[in-house]
Amino acid sequence: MALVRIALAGEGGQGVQSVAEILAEAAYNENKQAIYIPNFGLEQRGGVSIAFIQVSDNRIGAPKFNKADVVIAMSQRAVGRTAGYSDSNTLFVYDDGFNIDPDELPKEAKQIMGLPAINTANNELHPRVFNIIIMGAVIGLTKVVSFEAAQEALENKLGHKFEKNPDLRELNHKALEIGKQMAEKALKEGVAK
Amino acid sequence: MAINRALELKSQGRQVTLVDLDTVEPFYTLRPLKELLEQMGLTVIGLTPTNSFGLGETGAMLVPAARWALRREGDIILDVGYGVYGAQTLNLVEGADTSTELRVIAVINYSRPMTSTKGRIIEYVKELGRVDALVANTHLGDETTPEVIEKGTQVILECAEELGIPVDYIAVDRKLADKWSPDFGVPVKWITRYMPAAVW
Amino acid sequence: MITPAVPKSWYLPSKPHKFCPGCGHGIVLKALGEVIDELEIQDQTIFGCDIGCSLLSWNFFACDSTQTHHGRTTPVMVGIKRARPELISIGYMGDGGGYSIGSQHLLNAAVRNERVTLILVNNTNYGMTGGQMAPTTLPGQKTETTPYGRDPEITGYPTKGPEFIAQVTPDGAYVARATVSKYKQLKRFLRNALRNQIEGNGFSFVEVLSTCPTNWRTNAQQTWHFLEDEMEPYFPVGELKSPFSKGGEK
Amino acid sequence: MLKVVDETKKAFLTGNETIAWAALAAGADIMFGYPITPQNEVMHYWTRLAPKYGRGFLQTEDEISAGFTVCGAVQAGKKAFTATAGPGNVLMQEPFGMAEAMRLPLFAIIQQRGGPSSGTVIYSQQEVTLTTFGGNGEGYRVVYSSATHQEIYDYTIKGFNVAWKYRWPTFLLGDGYQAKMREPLEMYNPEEKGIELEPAYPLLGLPGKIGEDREPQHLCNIYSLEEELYDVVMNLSADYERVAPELIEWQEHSCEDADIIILTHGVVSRAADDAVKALRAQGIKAGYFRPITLRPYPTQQLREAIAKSGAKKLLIAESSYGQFERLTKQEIYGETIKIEHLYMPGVGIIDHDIINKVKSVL
Repeated sequence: MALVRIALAGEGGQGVQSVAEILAEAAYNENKQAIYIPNFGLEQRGGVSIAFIQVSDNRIGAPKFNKADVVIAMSQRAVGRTAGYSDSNTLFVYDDGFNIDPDELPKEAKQIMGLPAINTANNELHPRVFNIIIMGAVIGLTKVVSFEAAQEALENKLGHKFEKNPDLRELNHKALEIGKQMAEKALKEGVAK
Repeated sequence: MAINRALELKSQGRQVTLVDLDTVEPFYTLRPLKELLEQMGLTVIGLTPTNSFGLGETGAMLVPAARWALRREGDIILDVGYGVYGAQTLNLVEGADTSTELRVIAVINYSRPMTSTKGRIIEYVKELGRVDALVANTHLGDETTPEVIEKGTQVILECAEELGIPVDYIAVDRKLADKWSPDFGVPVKWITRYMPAAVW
Repeated sequence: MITPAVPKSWYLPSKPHKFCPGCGHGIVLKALGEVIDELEIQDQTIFGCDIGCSLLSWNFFACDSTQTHHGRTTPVMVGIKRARPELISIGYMGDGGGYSIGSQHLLNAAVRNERVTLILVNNTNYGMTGGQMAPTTLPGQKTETTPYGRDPEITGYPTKGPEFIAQVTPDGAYVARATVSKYKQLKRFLRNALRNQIEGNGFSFVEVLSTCPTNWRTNAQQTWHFLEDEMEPYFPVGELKSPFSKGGEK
Repeated sequence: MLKVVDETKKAFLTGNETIAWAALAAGADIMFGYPITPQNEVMHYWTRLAPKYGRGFLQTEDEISAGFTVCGAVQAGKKAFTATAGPGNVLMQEPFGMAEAMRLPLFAIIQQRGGPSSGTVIYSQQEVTLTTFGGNGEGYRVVYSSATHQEIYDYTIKGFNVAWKYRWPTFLLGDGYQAKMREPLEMYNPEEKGIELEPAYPLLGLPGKIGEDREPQHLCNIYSLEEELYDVVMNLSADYERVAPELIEWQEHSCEDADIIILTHGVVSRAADDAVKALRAQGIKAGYFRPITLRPYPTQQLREAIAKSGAKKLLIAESSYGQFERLTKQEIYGETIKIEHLYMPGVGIIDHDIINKVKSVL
């Protein structure tokens, strides 16, 4: 597998860093090389939190990158803040519920896609699993880790909560699945904006 | 100044003891000169650099013998350094307050900013406490000229008159002896400057 | 038992010591030496000294010792004690090192109830550097940096160390102020301060009012007058906090 | 003693967590620390792990105290260490100086953050001058600049050993990226790799009865005479220079026929390594040289790399404004190779930055 660079961004409290950590751990568990580095750069001012993940079969160089293969903006503010990480090879993802000024979207992208993640979380699942839908979407878009590895990493991270409330496990697995399908569908439809 | 006076007395065949009472962070100090002066026949009470270990800041140190210096035979010269207490430093020497032979002399250099006007000299001498006489020692190191000395000495003489104490003598660098014969109505002593070698 | 004139714990090659005539350090160190002998702790005592006149004590004792930096004796002695609790860790410092440049260390070691014994000699000035104002300089007192006398409006009032340390330490700490003019009491306080460490009760601190005729420019009579009539009324002598009762029992 | 690592195994950790584990494996007895980003998690993990292995910790009132408590603890014969960054590193120069003067085997981790002043809490390589030559001394220190988590683990273990074997204050110079990022590494017990841990021994509080079995130890770091200090410093210098060849470490490849040698240290070396490979693929003869020890510096090795390659240019890339270049220039004084630089103070450097710079200067 060639190097995949993912930038995840959102508001503090949205679980951006947790999702990144689980993804990186899942990749590591599949014997891939993985680096995850939390917020660096100016972005951390003003509350937008960014996680930078790199996954590869080979040794990974610099921990920082300027352009990502996948950018996911989990909040309205994060769209503008992360547009600069997009170039002609980038899948740029945001929630279609955001009210976006077209100027804020990246100038260059392979594909810009709006996913109904917030709406799905709120109406079909639970607002709390929005970030897990996003995690599923990342897997659907990049295949950096297998679905099973993601489930396992989720179990490692949240297992103690699942023990107390088994419904929660089901909810999270469902969110992961929905996110993955949502992304695969968007990729297939190729809705370029 | 103290060294010159001590050596002068020594050359007259007298027994002389020089006491280092310079206690405020001595930059110019007798310490490096102690051994040299002892070779020249003086008795020196004070530290040498080698036996003053632990002087983190190389500062205030008094050897016990200094306290009893006035009980010694012969001529005793106490070299008192600068400090806010002025002549009160003599409290450290037993018998200084009762001795009838002790003479407290303030050495004044008109070229130093602290004593560069008549007003400043008078204030300075008053702050020192007990002072029995002045010595005029106006100089600018190697750049001293007769004009510098004449101007300074004139002012110091006026101060002495106002303070009601004598000027014991005028101290002038020996280097000027062959080209100048001053006349101030006060004795002139030709001195050798030792302090350039006394940098700690 | 007849107390020998020279404590066994003294390091004889370093004698006679180099303190100025009339200096109180010699009295404090003699008392400390006698206490170290009495408690039989010479072999496990580590003596650390600050920079300043207290540094002249660096090889005073036939105990292991270390020199430190200006104000940094407290953390070094804390490090030693934390690493080897079986050792007896004694820090020796002046009023400048303890109350000024090292005050954050002193305060926090006290708050943490570190099991060290700190002895701070208060002679109201920075002696080694030539008699500048110290945190303990009395109002009106002349020093090289307060040539017109210390003005509390400008420089604040003298630090009362044991009083503030007594406030911040928990039970188990030992806090006292002694004076070189009361030798028996001084020894008793030092003994208590070391006993407290040996028993592991807590932080031990003794400030000792001391004399500095060289920088005070005082003769013998004036020296004792300043200590007893100026300093002692301002800095009350006594035990401020003690796990031991008057009789010395816990 | 409990084995720190049950068996040699891969792990996926942050750099700060790696340090805590490595310090345990290295036999560290006690840590003294004061919070400052980005090293905090070293303390967080150490405080969680230490009690399980009978090790100690004290959070001090400031970095000055953290440094001096380490000095005291190593004098008492325990493997003690600390970790800091930025303004904390500035404060620790005072105890680091004491360790240089008294030959105390102090070990410290520096996770560089941006400067001057409080700067950023993120990343930088601006503590090179401070860590190599800070303090009022001559820089008698061993400084390892790590690039990967594996190196963080390896050189933390090695750092304690070098400190106790040679008795120079020893540093692991990392940075905010290395501190915070997660990356796989292999954790091991040093013994299983044939690494023997240097024993700690006391300088104070020695066994035996004073006056009968031994003389008292009076440790000294202040002198009355210029000549005494002169002797001390000349002896320190001679000792340092004598062991330097044993301590120097570096990495180098593709220099034999290089037209341009790219010189980096620490995490920037990762980008340099990628850049050299990419440039070579494009037919540009680039070479890679990286000092692992910034003190002592691999001077001879760099001079030889320059000589054998016949390279016309040396590109120095650093996340600071010339600190690494100054250090290098003083070491290779007299070389005529043209020196180019890429200064990105407080900012990460990626392979593209270096590739673009190389193309612009060739």
